[in-house]
Amino acid sequence: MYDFTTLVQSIGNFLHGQFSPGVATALEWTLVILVYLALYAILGLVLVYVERRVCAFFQLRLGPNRVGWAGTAQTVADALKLLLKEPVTVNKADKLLYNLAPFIITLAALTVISLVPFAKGLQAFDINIGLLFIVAVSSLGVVGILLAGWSSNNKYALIGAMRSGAQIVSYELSVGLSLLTMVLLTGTLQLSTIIETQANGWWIFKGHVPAIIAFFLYLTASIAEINRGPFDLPEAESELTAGFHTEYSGLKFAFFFLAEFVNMFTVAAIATTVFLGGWMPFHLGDWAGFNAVMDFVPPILWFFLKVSAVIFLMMWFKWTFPRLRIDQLLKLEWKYLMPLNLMNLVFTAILVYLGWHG
Amino acid sequence: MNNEALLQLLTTWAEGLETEENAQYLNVRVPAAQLHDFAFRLKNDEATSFDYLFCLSGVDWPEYMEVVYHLESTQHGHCLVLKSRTDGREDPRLDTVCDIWPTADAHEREAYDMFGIRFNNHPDLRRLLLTDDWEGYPMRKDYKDEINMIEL
Amino acid sequence: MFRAIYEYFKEILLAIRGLINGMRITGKYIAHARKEIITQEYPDNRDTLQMFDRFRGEVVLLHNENNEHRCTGCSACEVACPNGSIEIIWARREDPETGKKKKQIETFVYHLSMCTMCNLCILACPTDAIKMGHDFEHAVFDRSQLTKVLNRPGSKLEKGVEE
Amino acid sequence: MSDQLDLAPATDLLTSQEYFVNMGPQHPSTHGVLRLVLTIDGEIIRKVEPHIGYIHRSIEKMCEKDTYRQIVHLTDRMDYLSCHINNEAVCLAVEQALQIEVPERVKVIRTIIDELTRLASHQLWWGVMGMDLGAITSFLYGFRDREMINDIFEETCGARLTMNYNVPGGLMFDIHPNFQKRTKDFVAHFKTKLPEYDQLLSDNPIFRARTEGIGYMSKEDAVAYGVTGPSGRASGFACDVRKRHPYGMYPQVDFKEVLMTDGDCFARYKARILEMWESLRIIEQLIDNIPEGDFQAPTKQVIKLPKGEFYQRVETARGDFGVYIISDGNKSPYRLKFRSPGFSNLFVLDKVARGSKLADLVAIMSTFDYVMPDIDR
Repeated sequence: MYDFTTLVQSIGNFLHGQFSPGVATALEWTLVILVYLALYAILGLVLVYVERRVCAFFQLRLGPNRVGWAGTAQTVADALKLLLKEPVTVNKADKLLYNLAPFIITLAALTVISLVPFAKGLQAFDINIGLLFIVAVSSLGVVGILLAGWSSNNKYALIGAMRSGAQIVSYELSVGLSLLTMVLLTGTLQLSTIIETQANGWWIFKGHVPAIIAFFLYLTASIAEINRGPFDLPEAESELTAGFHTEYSGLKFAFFFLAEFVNMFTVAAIATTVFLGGWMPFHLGDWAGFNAVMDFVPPILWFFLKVSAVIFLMMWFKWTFPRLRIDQLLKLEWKYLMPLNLMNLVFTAILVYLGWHG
Repeated sequence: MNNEALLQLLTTWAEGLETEENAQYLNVRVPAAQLHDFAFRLKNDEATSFDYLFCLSGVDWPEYMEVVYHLESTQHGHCLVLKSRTDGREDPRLDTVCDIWPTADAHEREAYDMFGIRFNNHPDLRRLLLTDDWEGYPMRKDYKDEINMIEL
Repeated sequence: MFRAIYEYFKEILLAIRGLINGMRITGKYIAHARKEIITQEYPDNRDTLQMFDRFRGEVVLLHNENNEHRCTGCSACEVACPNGSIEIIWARREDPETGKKKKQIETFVYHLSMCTMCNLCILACPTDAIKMGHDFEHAVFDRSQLTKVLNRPGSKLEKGVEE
Repeated sequence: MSDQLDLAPATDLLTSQEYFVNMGPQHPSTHGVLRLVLTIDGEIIRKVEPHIGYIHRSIEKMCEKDTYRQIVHLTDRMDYLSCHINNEAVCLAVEQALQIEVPERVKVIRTIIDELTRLASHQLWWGVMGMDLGAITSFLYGFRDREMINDIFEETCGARLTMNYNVPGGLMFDIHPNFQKRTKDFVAHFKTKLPEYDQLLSDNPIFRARTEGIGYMSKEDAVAYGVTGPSGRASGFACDVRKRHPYGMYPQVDFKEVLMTDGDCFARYKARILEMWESLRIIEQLIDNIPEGDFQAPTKQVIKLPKGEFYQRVETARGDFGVYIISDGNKSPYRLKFRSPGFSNLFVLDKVARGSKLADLVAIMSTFDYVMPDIDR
């Protein structure tokens, strides 16, 4: 199995050998920050392209196909366009908060991907309360949305922001509870250990029915949490033109836009880590030959394959379903997702008590 | 109810009723003073029950303004054209019928906007299509717009 | 109590079935996305793009190979046009062969910017001199370019066309 | 309860305060330049006030200068989704005034194209309705099927949208030789696609939740406000002009007037879906039976209507469309009034949308299917 631990360690050793400990740590951090910023930008660009293409195919269109090979450079061109655009600031906006909001959203999105284990040893920040940290940090984004909506002095933006506040506060519960269900099974909060526990089978397979239910509950709730269709009420374009980012343009708009797509990646990555075995290859019982072939595929590829599958599912949802209304959205959470989650949690607890899991 | 029977009935309701011959629908013209009461009766009387006002048009004639109401009864299926004239063209006034047929609200605003016919007791008689500070009434025959008019 | 619980779960399952039903449609289309594409790559397919015969793009004055047209300058199209997009400037000029004075068009002015492609001028034309062209790419940078002169320089009336 | 607003000033933080939101005239869900001034309390709508006129082109005034032949093409520009039906209304009014009997062939062709127009309009509405509710994919599916109709129109009438195929006395040209085949292809194609419409949206629980019980309009309101077309029929108002005041071939063909009783958004939605099935049935009955004959009744070059008043009603995709001509015997009308269905349908919005959520307003507006040029004229 490919292991990045040695590579990462050798870089660390090299830095520590060359420089004093303080400088070496600073350099390590800088390196990590640069890598993650690059990853953030690339993920955003790639996902925007993929979304446009997939959406186009769902809608029997071709999508962007001119700039670059099969339109792959289209998002780069769009990013350049956004960079060159005049940053319009609303006259009566609260300037400080208005300018701060995109950065808060970006920060929240960036912090969460730092926990994602891409492969063995390829993880920037592996703390023992990983899942808790993710749940805590991912809801920081709502602060940015609320600030954006409030400060831009626009009624549409305000309505969008208020919707978003209600939505994220509610759905936070379901995300937490469905992940808690899985914590019962894994027995740990640390992401790398969660993946280790799936070496003999992914949780979605060996977690019986509760894990499958938890997977879909998690997916639904977290799609709602990141304001993606069919739960994109804060920016419902047919009602609120663009919702909380109505007044943003140019680069600041791009920040919102990128954060939305990176959030989508994060959700898929966590789903992959917790339910689909992270970078673990797909194994089938005793089929040694098949398993060997599967092992041959590098784990980082496995990870991205699974993430793409989940992302595709999310896109499928978005491009099929109509949008809910705000009260229906909250009803869905409090009447259906929450009770189901609680029931599921009890079931899983019984399962674990009986020792039927993995 | 067929047109003859309808006409017979209606002539007993109001004085000074005029009719027109050879028209597609039964045409009745009531004096402006009686318009509201007559319309109210047309709507609420069991025998007529004209509950559906499908068209309300203002017409600019050289001496007076006229408002034409096209009525249909969803219950009996018969149609009627009700007309009423204003006194002169300077300050044309008629009673509103929008308390009888709510749809007349918007139609009367349009007639006011385009012809300047004022409807008494209308709750919200404002310009509908044009801006509030527009001068003149464009659908009148004597309306001249020096700036935008293209004569063909 | 049990009834309510049963109803609750039935509602959820029915909802999920409805959602999957919808996803089946979109899933079906993305599965053969390449075959079912309905959009055209427009500027690229210019060469193969075939308009229908009756397509109304603009008014054209037909000229034959001898640079002759059939317009007698009767102004029927000008009268028929609802928007005044056709202006015919004609003059009586001497026919070089017969020596008689004859009505001829000087310029056939066509204001494309005012035309609504209603086809009434074509119907009105007694000599079938004009017809609707298929060109639909009318965008220009200067509005004055939309005023066109349809008769070509030096063109004259085709022989045998009655006035 | 009075309809008057009670705008109490907010004195402390916990009382809500109503505020105004301008929806439009450049709003993604108003399908044109409609401006709605909404009085909103949180998400709940207290009052809707439509402001129109942004696309007013004074067609009625222009008609007073045009000849009857020229008027026809102006009606294309009103309700551009039912342009053929609008054309027909003017032509029927002129034919009725001149007492011209048009050939049977003309009637059949007009009726077929009427129904194709209605289908095209409903397809576009269906796509846009899905898009308004957030299901953007339906937009392209609706357009895919509409494209086939547009091709039929382009081949036979010469244009896709503003066709101007009718002239007083008949049709502008005879149908294209491919017309029947293409139409039959379309009917066969669309019969397989229409169930997919249901599968994608009507069965969807989210869509149901967004439309069922939303924007209720009673039959009394529908009649009183003159709401016609599928929107009115969804409330039980039997207002189909094709049945009540038949014209063209409608008396001879067998079709049902779609009547619903629920009066909510879903009923209006369903009424249009069912109406598409009825339109397909009408086309199927007629397409093989186009009689031979002329495509025009002989008319004079310059049409002068006798002195008098003429009213012609037709059923467009949006409802009861009327042409009211007052003629003084000249070649252009003294006064011409278009009774556009959208105009009446718009002003019931306040009544229907009061008390519902902001998101519901979008659903209500799309089920009423407003076309702004039709309302402004």
